[in-house]
Amino acid sequence: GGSAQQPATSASASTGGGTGAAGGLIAIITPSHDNPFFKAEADAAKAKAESLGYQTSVASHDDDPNKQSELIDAAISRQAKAIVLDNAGADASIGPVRKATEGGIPVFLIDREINATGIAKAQIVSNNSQGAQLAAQSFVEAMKSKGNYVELVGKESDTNASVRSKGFADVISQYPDMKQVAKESANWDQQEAFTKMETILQKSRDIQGVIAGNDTMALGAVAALKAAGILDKVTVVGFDGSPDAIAAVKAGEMHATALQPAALGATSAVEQADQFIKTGKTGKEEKQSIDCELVTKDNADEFGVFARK
Amino acid sequence: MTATTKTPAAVPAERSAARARRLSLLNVAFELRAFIALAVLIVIFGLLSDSFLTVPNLITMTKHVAINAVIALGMLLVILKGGIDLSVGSIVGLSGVVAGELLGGLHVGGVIAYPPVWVVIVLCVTVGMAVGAVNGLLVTRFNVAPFIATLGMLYVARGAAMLISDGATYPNLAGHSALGNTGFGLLGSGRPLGLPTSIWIMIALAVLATLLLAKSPFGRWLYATGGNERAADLSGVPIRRVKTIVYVISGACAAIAGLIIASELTSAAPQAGETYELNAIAAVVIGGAALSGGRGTVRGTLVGAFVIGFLADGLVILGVSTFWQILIKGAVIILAVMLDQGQQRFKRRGAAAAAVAATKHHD
Amino acid sequence: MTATTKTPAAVPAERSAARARRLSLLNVAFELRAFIALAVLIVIFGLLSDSFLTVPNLITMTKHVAINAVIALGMLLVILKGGIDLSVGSIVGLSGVVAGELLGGLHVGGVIAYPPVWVVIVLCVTVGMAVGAVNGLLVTRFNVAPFIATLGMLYVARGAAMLISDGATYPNLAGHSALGNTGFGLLGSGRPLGLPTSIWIMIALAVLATLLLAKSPFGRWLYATGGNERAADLSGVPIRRVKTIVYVISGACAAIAGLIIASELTSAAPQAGETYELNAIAAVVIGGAALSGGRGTVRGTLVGAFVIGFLADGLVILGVSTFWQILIKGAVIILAVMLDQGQQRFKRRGAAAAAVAATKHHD
Amino acid sequence: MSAPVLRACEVTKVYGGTHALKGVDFPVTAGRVTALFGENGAGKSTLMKILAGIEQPTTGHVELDGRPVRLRSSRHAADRGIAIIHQELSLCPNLSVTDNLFLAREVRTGFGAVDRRAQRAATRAVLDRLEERADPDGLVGDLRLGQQQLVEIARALLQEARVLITDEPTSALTAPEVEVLFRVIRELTAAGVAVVYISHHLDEALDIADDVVVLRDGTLVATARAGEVDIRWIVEQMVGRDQDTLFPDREPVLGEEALTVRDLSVADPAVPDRLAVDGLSLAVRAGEIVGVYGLMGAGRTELLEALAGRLRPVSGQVLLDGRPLDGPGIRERIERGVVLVPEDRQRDGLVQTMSVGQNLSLAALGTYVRGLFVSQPRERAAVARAITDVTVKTSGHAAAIGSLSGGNQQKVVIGKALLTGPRVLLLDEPSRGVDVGAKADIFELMAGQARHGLAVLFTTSDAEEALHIPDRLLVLARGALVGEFRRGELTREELMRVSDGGTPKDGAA
Ligand SMILES: Nc1ncnc2c1ncn2[C@@H]1O[C@H](COP(=O)(O)OP(=O)(O)OP(=O)(O)O)[C@@H](O)[C@H]1O
Ligand SMILES: Nc1ncnc2c1ncn2[C@@H]1O[C@H](COP(=O)(O)OP(=O)(O)OP(=O)(O)O)[C@@H](O)[C@H]1O
Ligand SMILES: [Mg+2]
Ligand SMILES: [Mg+2]
Repeated sequence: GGSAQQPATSASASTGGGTGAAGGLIAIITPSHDNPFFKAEADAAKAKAESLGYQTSVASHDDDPNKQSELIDAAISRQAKAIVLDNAGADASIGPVRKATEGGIPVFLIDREINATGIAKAQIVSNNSQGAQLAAQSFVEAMKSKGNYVELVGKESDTNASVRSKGFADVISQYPDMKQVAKESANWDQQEAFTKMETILQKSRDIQGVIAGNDTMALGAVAALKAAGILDKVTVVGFDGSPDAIAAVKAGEMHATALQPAALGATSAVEQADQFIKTGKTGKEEKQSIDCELVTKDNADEFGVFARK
Repeated sequence: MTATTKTPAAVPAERSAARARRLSLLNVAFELRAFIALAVLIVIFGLLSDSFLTVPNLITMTKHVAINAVIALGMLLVILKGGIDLSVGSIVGLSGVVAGELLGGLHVGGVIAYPPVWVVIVLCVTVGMAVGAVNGLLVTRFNVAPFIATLGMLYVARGAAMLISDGATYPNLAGHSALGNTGFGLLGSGRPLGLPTSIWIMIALAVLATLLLAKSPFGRWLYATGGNERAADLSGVPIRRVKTIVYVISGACAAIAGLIIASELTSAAPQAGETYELNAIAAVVIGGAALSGGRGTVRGTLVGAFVIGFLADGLVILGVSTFWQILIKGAVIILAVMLDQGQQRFKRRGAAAAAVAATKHHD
Repeated sequence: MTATTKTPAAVPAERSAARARRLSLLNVAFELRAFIALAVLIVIFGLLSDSFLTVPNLITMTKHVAINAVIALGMLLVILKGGIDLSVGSIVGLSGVVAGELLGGLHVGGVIAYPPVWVVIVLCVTVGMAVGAVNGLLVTRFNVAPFIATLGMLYVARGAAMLISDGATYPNLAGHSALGNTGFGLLGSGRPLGLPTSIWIMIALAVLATLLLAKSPFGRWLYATGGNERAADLSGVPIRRVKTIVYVISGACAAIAGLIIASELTSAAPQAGETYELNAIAAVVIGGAALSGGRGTVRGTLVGAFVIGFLADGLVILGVSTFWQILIKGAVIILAVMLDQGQQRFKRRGAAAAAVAATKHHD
Repeated sequence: MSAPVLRACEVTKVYGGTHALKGVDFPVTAGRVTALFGENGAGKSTLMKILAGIEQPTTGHVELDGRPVRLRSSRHAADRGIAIIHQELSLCPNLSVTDNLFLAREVRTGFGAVDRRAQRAATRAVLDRLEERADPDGLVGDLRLGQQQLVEIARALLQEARVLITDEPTSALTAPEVEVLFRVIRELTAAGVAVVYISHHLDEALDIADDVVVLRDGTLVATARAGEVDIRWIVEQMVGRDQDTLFPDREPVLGEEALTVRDLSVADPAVPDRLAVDGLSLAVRAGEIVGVYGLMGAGRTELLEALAGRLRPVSGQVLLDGRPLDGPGIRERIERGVVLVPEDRQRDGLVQTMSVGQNLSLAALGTYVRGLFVSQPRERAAVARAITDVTVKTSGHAAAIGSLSGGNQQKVVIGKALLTGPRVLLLDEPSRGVDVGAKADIFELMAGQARHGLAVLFTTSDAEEALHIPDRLLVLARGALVGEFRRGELTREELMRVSDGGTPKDGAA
């Protein structure tokens, strides 16, 4: 449990270390770290912030808007210099973000945007729609523009689930021979994706492709297809570019995944926060989208943990 | 043989009086101890973080406690009766969704009607009470075990919330002055006399609950039903009504909590309140209530809610990793209850010791 | 003064005999009814979807049922004793994580040791049993209420899983033939005699549980403890040991379920198994067990697990929306238990009627 | 006599298989005390529960002031001026004395809140009337059994009812407390209240009674004026046959001293700082039947539970065949041959969820194990033997335990104990709630076991039993031994006096 000591050490490092002068607190709030994507995000932001001489507090809201609101309250009452937030819902997060801004604390959103502008100082969002289209495009090509496919959707109450699903549809709908035989939510969960995929396979084994809203679900599907012994006949595409998925791509179990440069977004958010704290402006547009990159067997070696090496 | 005659064990009256005093002292000691547990928590966090003991932070944390406390007060009544209510978390979500739906306007025939905020609030609480009523009905009429009845309703209410909202979050519940349905936000963001509304609501409900339990006949009936249902029944306590009412109240409290959350976020998500039932139960039990019923106080429950809330926020402020937070929470729940058990046993041992002392007198 | 004298009561023997027969008949009827509930489900889905009643699909669904059934078998023992185990879900996650950690190699001093699969399995089950032992200890020694003790361990075990894995998923548990730790995958993907290993495990455990409950002295002790703890105690039943053991077994079953999941996915996630405890409890209760203890069977529990599992998969095959799935699940749980209650009341009424009929004889 | 206030007409009551009442006519007259006699299980409480609206008659009805009424609930009856003191205490231990007294009939202030001051005052008043000094704000759970019973009585008095039903109100009271109660009852009758009085202390009941009614096996067998009858007559009506056939004479063949108890003290589990057993010494020899008599609360249950290893003694020593039996718990003691048939068979004796056979074999299960499993044949054989030995009337080993009558259930509990092959058999109130036939069977069983060399120690609250069954009778009062007699050595009246802590008239033996 290395993460246990990190906060303590970091606090002491930055207060103890003379850099504390520049310091002040940057609160980093993300969804649950049991998803490697958010952990990578948080770690990157934390590292950057401490390298710039800030104290950090890392917390996760587990996609509970109320808990997020509480964490922001905490940051406010601790007079944080800035909040780096991967939010818990495009609508549910508007209130809390406004609260922080009015409390004089600049908020820098990463990964997910909110349905309001002019409140957060920056919304550095990996372009889910673009990434989804990228993934779908390569999915279609791998399937030679025809065949039956299954879509595994993320938690229905999560914006990215619908954005990505729409991105997939935008592309695939252009190919009349691509037939969607099932669309099930697996709540971002691997075991659930596994179970549902198995059940779907019972309806028909005549399936050539599976496209999933994130890599965890894609890997669940892979396991199910492997168990059914038809993995080699099925094209599996995921989203996120998690290390596990990249490994699966290398192993040829998955065809591709759209990598969100989590680290990049997080670090640049911290840089802009630093800018804003020092100069009062970020010098950038509020809405900044970072394009996702497609990871396939050919370029898989070029990628590390949610970032190019 | 010789018929021996011994002095009867001393006259009972004043001895039992003495015991009564000793017990009440112990109870106070225990109440104190729960407070002390909280105090210790506060001191530790206060020392480790300079921002913890600031007035704004204490207010903020209390505001967070309020939500769990409101649910826990309803849960306390159910537990006093010897039941349990697993459906409160789902009711939180459902009530928020209903609020979102209503503030979005009711399609009556062709036109869209925008009910004023107070109507919305009343309706949401009514929905919560309705779910509670179903729980009560299942428990009293169909004698389904409370755990199962409310477990079922946990799914039903959550499913309903999802279906009504189609899984989507209701954005912007601020309302429009044009439609005369503004003001919903005040529930969460209002600060009468400098304290957030939710804290006032918690205080109000706590006072009501105290009056209900300590002063009203219903309170007596509830404790009696939890303490010895048969005796209560024979004495003419309407136990079925008592049981049903506690579930209805619990539902109402959960609905109110749901409204507070929706109002603070000025948006309502159908998945809001997941696993809140566990926090509420934990608060009640840490507060010294017995799941078997008949034992528990409002004061204790509040302390329990504060212990859980301050613990959570404190760990965040200290930047303890989420993973440790989970583990520590579990440990604290167990320890707090073992503390209570310990106190119980201590009571008994004390009495036993007295007995031994008494023996010495005799021979 | 009049001194009338009447004939004493007729010998109750043959009447009670008749009632006994009637009761046993009713019991069979009930068992049948639970099966019928399942049958109804199967028929409905069979009619609505032609792919539902295919052999491969039945096998797949049974495979899905197996995981919940394995956990439910452990839960059954705890519930027979009159307790409850909320920590099983977390144990599922923990056991998977431990497997992942071990298959990844143990850092012993400088070198890394790769324990063979069977060692890994044994160790994981041991971990599950250890958590169960803690539950048992808290319940028997510190008499913490089972609900609270296992609720606490729910958090502690989950936290531990998160800390060990640092929240990350263990990717590829296939192992390397070079390291001699391959074969873990077989647990999930193996198909001895054409049936998935997990189904065989379920069958094996079900047989063991049946023998344990129906044939071994422990089983009788367990039913006695759950039926009337005081009487069991006075009959020399080692109730504390019995109580502790059931939690240990429950922990072991959960750990096995965790291993099956990890093996099927050849990867282990620390958050695996969340809320599985509720499904297990539901299965046991739908199977006709009483949360008050002393009543329940392995057969019933399996039927319960099948009802829940087939319902879930069936709804997926029919393409019913997730939200309806949640709501329907809750409704089914409640209805199934009300059915049971109804049957209980029917029993009582039957007996009463018989007695009244008997009265007619007299005057 | 004047017309009855309250009357049970041709009332029948059936519980499961048991016929508690069979067409009983029972009048209650204003200003008089009607004493209701009957053995355990005769149906007294059931009849009272019906009069108090707690139970509904299976057939027949109740008349109030000559008009038929249907008393839907205890509350409904209370509102019509019928108060009852329950045999088994029905108080909430987690509430104060005051709260218990006013439960469901709270005094309210203008705001509808509970008026504590008024209630406390009223509580003080009624407790004073009963000369009880318990603290009105003390928890009932902390009170001695006797005090709890007084609280129960006080609650009935508070209702100022026209009909007061008292079902064994004195079972846990000391002699002085009983005197106070009687004074209060006389005051009530003088004020025109109709009182029903039930007690197993026959002389005491006859003392307060104006009319006498006797129930046997759910049938009203006799009614009389108190003046016209004596205890002997009442007992004959209750038992329905001559004492001696119920209590066969026997010549014990005494062996070695099997059970020896030295200076044993046990704390009352209900009220830990009271000693239920107080420095008590006794010995039982193989083949001997020793009886322990005492009023309720005398500490008999604690004595036996301590011997059986359920309660830890505060001090003292227990020997089996001269070897110390200290330390080990119930299980070990059963293995060494000491087994208890508990007082409350529903609470401590039977597992209601298991069959007759499973209940019988529970304590001796270990002895039927072959390898890992219980051997069906061996268990079946043992169970079958037990069923015939203790003459359980049942459809078979698979019958539900609830389908048996009280007496047969008790026989099952005894059979369970015997299957462990004990050296010392402890029975706590083996005849309580058991009908006449079964009672005789049980005593015969005890005698038979003694003949086979068992040491038998049993308790009883029934004077006749105490005087006729045991070879040696020990009398307990407040946990201490106050007398020891051989069979036929003393009379009922002496026994009564001794058990109240006094000494027999002729300073017996
Ligand atoms: N709730 C009940 N369920 C089943 N049987 C019952 C119930 N109550 C009483 N009985 C049976 O009815 C018969 C009469 O019981 P009751 O309590 O009226 O006797 P009693 O005269 O009051 O005995 P005691 O002197 O011990 O109080 C007994 O056989 C008893 O076992
Ligand atoms: N195992 C026990 N647990 C709790 N309380 C008990 C237990 N055994 C007896 N008591 C209580 O202890 C007190 C002493 O009564 P006890 O039964 O021991 O006296 P007794 O002489 O056996 O009278 P009786 O047998 O008629 O009740 C009573 O309040 C009784 O209810
Ligand atoms: Mg009675
Ligand atoms: Mg006794």
